[in-house]
Amino acid sequence: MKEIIELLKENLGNIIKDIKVHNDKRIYLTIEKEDIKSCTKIIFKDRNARYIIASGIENFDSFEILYHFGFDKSGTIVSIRTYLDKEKPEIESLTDIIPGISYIEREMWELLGINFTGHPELKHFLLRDDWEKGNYPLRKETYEQ
Amino acid sequence: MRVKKPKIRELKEAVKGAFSKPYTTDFPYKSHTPPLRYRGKPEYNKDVCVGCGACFQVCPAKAIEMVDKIENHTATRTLIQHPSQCIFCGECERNCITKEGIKLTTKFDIAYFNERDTLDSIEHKLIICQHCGTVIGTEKHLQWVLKRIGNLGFAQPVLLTQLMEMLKVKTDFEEKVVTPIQRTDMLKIVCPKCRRIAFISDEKKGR
Amino acid sequence: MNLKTKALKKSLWVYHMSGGSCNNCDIEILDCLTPKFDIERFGMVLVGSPRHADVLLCTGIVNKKCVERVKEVYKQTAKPCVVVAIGSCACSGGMFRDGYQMGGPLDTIIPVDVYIPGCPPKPEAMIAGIVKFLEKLK
Amino acid sequence: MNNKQQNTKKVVVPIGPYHPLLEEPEFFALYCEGEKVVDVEWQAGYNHRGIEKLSESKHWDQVTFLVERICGICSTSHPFAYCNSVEDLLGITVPERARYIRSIIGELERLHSHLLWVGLAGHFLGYNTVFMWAWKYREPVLDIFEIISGNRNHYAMFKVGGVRRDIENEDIPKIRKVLGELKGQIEMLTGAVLDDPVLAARLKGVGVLTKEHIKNFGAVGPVARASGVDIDVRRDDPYAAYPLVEWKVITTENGDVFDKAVVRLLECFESIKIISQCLDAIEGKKGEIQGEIREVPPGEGIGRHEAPRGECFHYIRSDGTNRPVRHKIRAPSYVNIPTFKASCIGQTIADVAIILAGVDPCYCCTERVAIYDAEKKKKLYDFKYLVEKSKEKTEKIRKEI
Amino acid sequence: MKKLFIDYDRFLNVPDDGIRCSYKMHPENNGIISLREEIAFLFACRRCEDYPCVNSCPTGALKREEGIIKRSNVICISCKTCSLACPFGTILQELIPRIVSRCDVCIGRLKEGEQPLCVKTCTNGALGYIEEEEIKDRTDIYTIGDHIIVRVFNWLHTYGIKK
Amino acid sequence: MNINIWFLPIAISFGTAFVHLIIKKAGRNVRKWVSLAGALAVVFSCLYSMYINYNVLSSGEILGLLFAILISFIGLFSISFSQWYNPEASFVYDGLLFLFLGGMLGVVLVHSLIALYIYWEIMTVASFFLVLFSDTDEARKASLKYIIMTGAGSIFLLFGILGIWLLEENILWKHIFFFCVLVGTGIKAGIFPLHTWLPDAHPAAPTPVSSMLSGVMIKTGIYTLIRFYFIIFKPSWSIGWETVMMILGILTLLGGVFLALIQHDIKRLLAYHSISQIGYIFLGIACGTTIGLAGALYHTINHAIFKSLLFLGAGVLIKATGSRNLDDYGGLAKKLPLTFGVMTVAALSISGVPPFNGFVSKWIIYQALLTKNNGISTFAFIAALLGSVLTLASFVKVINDSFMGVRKKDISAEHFEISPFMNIPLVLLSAGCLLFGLFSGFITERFLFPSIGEYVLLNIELIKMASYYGWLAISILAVIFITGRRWIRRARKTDTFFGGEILSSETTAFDGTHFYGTVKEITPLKKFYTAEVRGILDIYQVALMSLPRTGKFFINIAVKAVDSLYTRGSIFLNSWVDRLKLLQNGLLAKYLVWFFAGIIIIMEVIRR
Amino acid sequence: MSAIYIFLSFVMVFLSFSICGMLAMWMDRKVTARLQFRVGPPWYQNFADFIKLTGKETLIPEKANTFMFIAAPVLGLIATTIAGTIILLILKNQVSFSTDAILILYLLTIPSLSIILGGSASGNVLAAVGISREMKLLLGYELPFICTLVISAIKSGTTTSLGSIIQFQQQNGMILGSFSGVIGFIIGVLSLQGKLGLVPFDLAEAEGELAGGSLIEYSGILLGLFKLTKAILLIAGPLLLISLYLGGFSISSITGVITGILKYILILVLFILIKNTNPRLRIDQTLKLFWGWLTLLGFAGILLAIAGW
Ligand code: SF4
Ligand code: SF4
Ligand code: SF4
Ligand code: SF4
Ligand code: SF4
Ligand code: SF4
Ligand code: SF4
Ligand code: SF4
Repeated sequence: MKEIIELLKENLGNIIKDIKVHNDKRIYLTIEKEDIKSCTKIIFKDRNARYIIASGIENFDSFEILYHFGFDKSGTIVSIRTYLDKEKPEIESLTDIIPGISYIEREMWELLGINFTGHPELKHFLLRDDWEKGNYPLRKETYEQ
Repeated sequence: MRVKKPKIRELKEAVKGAFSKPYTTDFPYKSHTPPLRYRGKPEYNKDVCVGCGACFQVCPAKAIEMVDKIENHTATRTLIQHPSQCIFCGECERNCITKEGIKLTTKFDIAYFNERDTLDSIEHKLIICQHCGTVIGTEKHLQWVLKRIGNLGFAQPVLLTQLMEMLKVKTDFEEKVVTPIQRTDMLKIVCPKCRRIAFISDEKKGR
Repeated sequence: MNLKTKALKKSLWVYHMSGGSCNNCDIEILDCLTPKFDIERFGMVLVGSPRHADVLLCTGIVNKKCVERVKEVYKQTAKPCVVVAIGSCACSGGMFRDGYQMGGPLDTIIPVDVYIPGCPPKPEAMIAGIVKFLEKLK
Repeated sequence: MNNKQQNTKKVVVPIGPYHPLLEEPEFFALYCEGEKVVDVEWQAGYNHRGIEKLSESKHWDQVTFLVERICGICSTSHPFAYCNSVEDLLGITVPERARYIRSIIGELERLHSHLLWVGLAGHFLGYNTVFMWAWKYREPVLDIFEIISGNRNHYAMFKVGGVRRDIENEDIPKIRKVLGELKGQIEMLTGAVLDDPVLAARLKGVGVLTKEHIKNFGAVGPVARASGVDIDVRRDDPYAAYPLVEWKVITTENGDVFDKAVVRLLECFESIKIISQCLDAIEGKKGEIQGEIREVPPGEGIGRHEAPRGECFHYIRSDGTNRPVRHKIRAPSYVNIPTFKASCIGQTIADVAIILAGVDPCYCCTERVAIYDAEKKKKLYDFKYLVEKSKEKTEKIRKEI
Repeated sequence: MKKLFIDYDRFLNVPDDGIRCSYKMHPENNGIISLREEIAFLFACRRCEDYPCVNSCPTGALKREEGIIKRSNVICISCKTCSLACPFGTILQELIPRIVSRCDVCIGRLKEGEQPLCVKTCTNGALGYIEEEEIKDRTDIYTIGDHIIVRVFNWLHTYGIKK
Repeated sequence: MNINIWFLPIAISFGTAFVHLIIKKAGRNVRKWVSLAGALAVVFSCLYSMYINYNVLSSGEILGLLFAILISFIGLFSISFSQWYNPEASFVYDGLLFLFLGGMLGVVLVHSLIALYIYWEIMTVASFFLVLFSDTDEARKASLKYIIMTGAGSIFLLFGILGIWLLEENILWKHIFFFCVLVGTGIKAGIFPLHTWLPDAHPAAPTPVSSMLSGVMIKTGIYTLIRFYFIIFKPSWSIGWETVMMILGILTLLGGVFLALIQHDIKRLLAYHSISQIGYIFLGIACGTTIGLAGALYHTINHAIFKSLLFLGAGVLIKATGSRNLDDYGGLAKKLPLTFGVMTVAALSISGVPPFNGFVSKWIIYQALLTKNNGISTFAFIAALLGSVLTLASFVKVINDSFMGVRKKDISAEHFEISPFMNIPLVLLSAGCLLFGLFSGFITERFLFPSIGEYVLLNIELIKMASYYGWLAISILAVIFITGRRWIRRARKTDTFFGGEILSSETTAFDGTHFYGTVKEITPLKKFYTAEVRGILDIYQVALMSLPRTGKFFINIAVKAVDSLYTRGSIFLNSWVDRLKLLQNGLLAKYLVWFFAGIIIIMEVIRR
Repeated sequence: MSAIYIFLSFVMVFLSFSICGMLAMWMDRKVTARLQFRVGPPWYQNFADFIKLTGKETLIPEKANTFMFIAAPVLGLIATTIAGTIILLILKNQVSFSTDAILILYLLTIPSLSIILGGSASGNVLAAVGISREMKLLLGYELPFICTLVISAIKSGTTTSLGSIIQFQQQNGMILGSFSGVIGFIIGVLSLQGKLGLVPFDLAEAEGELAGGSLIEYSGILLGLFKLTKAILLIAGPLLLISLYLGGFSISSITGVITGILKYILILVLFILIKNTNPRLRIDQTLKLFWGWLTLLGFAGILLAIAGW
């Protein structure tokens, strides 16, 4: 646990904006969205963390994506948090680093309206193909005036 | 573990199968009793349920419908359990304030052709606010509360009237509360909101 | 009751389709085939194509993506066929009634003959439901 | 030479949405050349019920039922992971008896789920005898569930902070008896599967997943363990009673369907071991089974559980009310199914069936997110409306046909 | 700094679902309900010696902490028993829902000069979004935290009992 | 016997060819009727000579006449068909057709071997130009291959004929001559290692021509072989050859059908089937018994019927869709019901499904093989049965691909079955398929036995019984259909079931490419197929490859030759009169030199 | 043998074989069920199925070729019945023609062919996969089946007349009694298993993969006809095998009938056992099995037979 924090600091020291240690096994990092690619490369490729999932959340003033990675030796989960613009949610796709992330990115695309640049096939996955554009089910309601 | 005995085990088991009694139940021919704790169709217990509506609130599937009907002076609350929507989770039973008001029976054979055949409903008399006409609670619920908190409840005039009702004491609370509500009206059958208004009415005036 | 109806009652071929269920109803349907319940006793078998089916067992809430498909399958089933809604999901939507993906409980999409609520209905309940229906058929 | 210029047109062989292979509706378009599969497209969403979204409108307590209904096969793993996640948020531990009971339920479920898998795999292979036998052996486990929880499948045992129902002491001997019988039967089944040359011919070397695949797709559970990736949440991130009992993680090296079967079968023995130890621990004792939780403060929590199919992952965020703000559910199948693509290509249609089965996919939990109708704040369907609408529709359709 | 002003007693006449809320993290959220609940327990409650409410509650969701009643929103099943038991009409039925809402006082979400949605939709002036000075001269004014001002007929205050 | 009548068919053919030459300026409409009249006349003359001479003919002559009738009928049908198929063809084409016809008739009708050889060459040259006719790259290559291979065959044949002329008692020479004859006729007939011109030439030729090539021309090889084997070299001395021929037959049969299984080009596929059916005939002959001969003859007739039917049917498909590739077809049954019907009949016949004709003849061959009863014939029997199943498999693919399933593009209405020129041959041929199966007893007794010259020990009763069952089946089918028509109309139409998913039909057309994918993957077959792809099985290619130097030299010459041949060839085709130019150089010249040299040698020999 | 006589026997065979076949199918289902600890269907199950199917609506897919779609099952039924008739007539009169076994062989491929044509006509891709498998399967089992036939033929003195084969066996004992006989019998059982589409070789209708495979589009009476064909085939196939290897089925005496039924049941039980202890094979494995091992075995059998073993 200590080692993992050390390791993260060592490898990602300059990238990490914020580190929150929830408890022994849960670590939340915050990074800028531009760094996501280099960060995952280090964590996933070099440090051999297991990709678990990504989860997107809509906040009031931003979108937030959490990329969860597991270090299975110690049972630690490192969640990398990035914030995206509310107006134009966009982030680089990680499909070329983690092939398995493709589906969740598609899902976030259709359910949350986050655009993943560089994703090979952003098309409907869970919803019907004729799903109405701009209706993103997982977004919280927009303001009613 | 890896002993090579291809097919022999299977054949043995097959032969065993062929010459033993079938494992199949006799179900439709003989009736089947599910275990005691089987979570079957929920049913109201007419004697115990007090109509508080907690089951309606906790039901994750919203399978219980609560309808309050107010028709001049007689108000009833109907709780309808829809087996067609029920997920048989048992939450209603677990959370029932009387513990016994609704019970998951062991009835499993609830197939129906028309939903109306299976609905289980219970009716309660409602006490409504004499002032504003909103629902206060069911008669039985009030009595239940009273029983539960004993004399603590005497501070609550609505409970008190219930007690009188139970004791068959004739009361003249029937008269309609006049508007604007006054402090004296708090002793009538009024809803918490009206009671609050009654309480603060003259105190505010006093300012 | 003529011979053909009698035969129909003795030989119901089941096609099972799921319109967005939690799987459990489906598993319980399969369970009906297995030694404990063995609906083959009554001549019921699970078939792979709705063309062969006499009974459509439908589970799940029938979500929006499935609506068309369910209709399609119903049209492709050889009549007379019995549609059975298995599980609370199919009967009314159950827990997921308020979800947006809800395409409507089964009976708003195709005519349903028997409803077997339960989450999941135990195999006995399914058998009992079908027996009930057969009795009605008389 | 005409053979050379043979055009490489592909044909789409649809598997699904309604297909006997799939319990749930799901659509796989197999792009084939002859019987050989050259590409697979997975189209999901037939099972999508919007649970993640629905969960935002349900009480912490009700969410257990909702997530339970993500899936019926391992209906306890989602509540398990969910409860773990809320407890992680709260930073509490549950009473000891509850921990044991949780483990017992989890492992019993693993037993029935693995047996179910063995049966289904047999079914897909056309080996109906195995199907019937495995499901027959599974039946007592369900009966046990029915006795202790009141339902064969959706047990409703879990609760944030503990368990809802106790395992009565008088039921424990029954469980032990079933376990004893099961052990012999699974031994038979294991032997039968391992020794059968025909099965070996069908399964060995089919649908091989390398460690690289596993890593790339993040596959978990028996799928990963069959490829020699040694992960198991129960050991790596101990929870419930798992750190308190003796057991071991099964791994094999080849990553083909045969190995997946072996892993699952051997895991059954471990499960039996765990259950017996847990039963020893609670037998004859009394104890709290629920902790009291009065408030869920704002924060976030992650819960994991090693479901029969692999790691089940729940992420919840609370804002201090009594329902989650965000509930992300990552079911094992979500990461396991994509491996199917890697392992299917180049195989024949006949093998696709068993490869799919090897992953043991369940789509229901892969597709849980949902939508809440923003316009109508009231219930979408009230009861009368329902009845009327259905009648109307039915008439219309009857006329149509 | 503008604060949210709540005239608690005026609410007694406000129709139930008249007010909307812009806290959209949950569907059907109406933050004002939770504020009202809090205010009710803080100011409207008479702190009965032997609290009929707590005693009547069948689940133990109500608890008295430092004299103030607190309802656990996880445990409460919204059975309304406490509401019936309270002699003073403190616990209104709509204030003890099963699913609670949340108000963040719209912090950080308002544009310049904008009022929270609840204020905008409240028709009879029970709510306001105002500078503290504006209501200095009115009676029964209390502040909760940094962002909320309440006007409520406070029994405790009237009778000289400090919180 | 009336010699005039005897040669009447040949004369008429050549005459018609000449007439075409004369009326070359006349419109196609005129030439159409001339062609038809000519072809009809040929048919009638053949029938007539059969009719009036039936009682006086020797068995060998009946055999020849039988072939002649066959040739004339197929010729008539093909010519009629080609009026629809090649409406714009020039007079050259028509003329060549008749020349070809005449050549073939000559081969089977003449008595003298020398004359046979001459007609043989006429036939070869005429067919060469017909293959070349469409003048595409493919056609050029195929025709070159064809002419080189058959040219070589001719030389062998000539050598054989000469040898017979010199007929010595020396056994060794006899064997050598027989070998030559075998090679010579084998190339024509398409015996296994020598078959390779066939799958190239058939697709390249215009469809009616392929129908004639495959339906009858390769039968002239069979005819010649029969003549040599049964009449000139008696089977009794040729014990060794029996085994060789048996093995060749097995190879031809299985090789052909296995290669056919994976073809996508419909004509190529049919060509390979011709090879495999020739294998059956060869097996029959190889038995050396009369039963075998009867089977072989019967199968020859049947093969002519169904194979030309198949080619003509394929012609309809090609014309309608503009493609020879099976994958481009699909769902044509709705548009071309007649073609669908006749092709199905033909497919069932060729696969030997009772009660169609293919079954009976194959059955006789099986009997022959079984009665032969030595080791190799047992295996030949197995191979033959297997071949029959494989044929079925292959044709299931054809039927499935072309007629079932869905059509991607629509075909224009002019290709529908409206032309009687095309419909009547198809219908008559398919009727032939059925009748030759149902009246097999009659046919064997009245035609085959006389042509063999003795009553064969064959269980005619059984054949009759089989055809009785055929009648039974057909009548039951008919009854069911007549009674069930109303009921069928009542049946509800629905969409296809794809597990409930709505899919476009294009993506789900499971056609030929996919059908036998697995077969290709099986290890020994895989080798076989890769070998075939690499051309190892093609002796033409092997010859080109295995003699590097000569090969190079050969190729050099070939390239030059091809060049000049193409230019010349097309010029030749365009101007019949200018044909003398061709003799200036080029391969054809060489070929003609061989040809004439051969004749001169023969003349010399005759004079001696 | 007059035409009327043949026709009458045709009808009789149709009735009796289909009834017996359905009973055999019931037995198959029942025994299977018992092996799996189940109760299994009642004896009238298959009749009920068939009657029900006649009462059901028949659907014809729009894309299908109607003629072929309807003709195929009829064709298969007629061919199988004819095969049955021939076998029965031979068994009855003990007279037959040379090579009638080949005729039967050919007729017995027609049911498969009819499935193939029907599946092909239905225009469904799953059916197409199914029929391509069925076709390959046909290719596969035909070769060893021919070997079976040849072995028996050689053993009984090179005759492919069933009658003489039976007569030979009556005089010299069952062919099964020799080495090559055993080989031939085993191959025969396996190939018949394939012909009947029973489990290790049921890939054409593979429920699990192809949703009913080649029959996916069939419904109502047409499906019933296919079932009927299967039922008749379930009698005719084993009868052929009995005639070839087990000394025939004498229907003239009671003991003959009883031993015949016992022989039949022996074969049926073999079928059921094989069916229930094996998973379905892949198509290439099937082909390898049939064209590889079984054919080699068959050839070995033939050589043994030629050598007189
Ligand atoms: S008493 Fe129980 S059953 Fe009755 S309404 Fe209340 S909670 Fe429901
Ligand atoms: S059992 Fe569950 S779903 Fe059913 S009524 Fe009770 S609480 Fe609702
Ligand atoms: S209102 Fe007055 S009289 Fe009544 S309880 Fe309060 S203090 Fe006493
Ligand atoms: S009714 Fe229950 S068990 Fe059935 S599908 Fe719905 S949630 Fe699952
Ligand atoms: S992994 Fe499968 S079985 Fe487990 S919860 Fe998910 S869908 Fe159900
Ligand atoms: S009963 Fe009412 S006034 Fe008394 S403590 Fe409880 S909430 Fe306050
Ligand atoms: S509503 Fe809640 S707080 Fe009030 S009595 Fe009921 S459970 Fe207790
Ligand atoms: S202040 Fe904002 S969050 Fe609070 S109730 Fe009003 S609108 Fe909702």
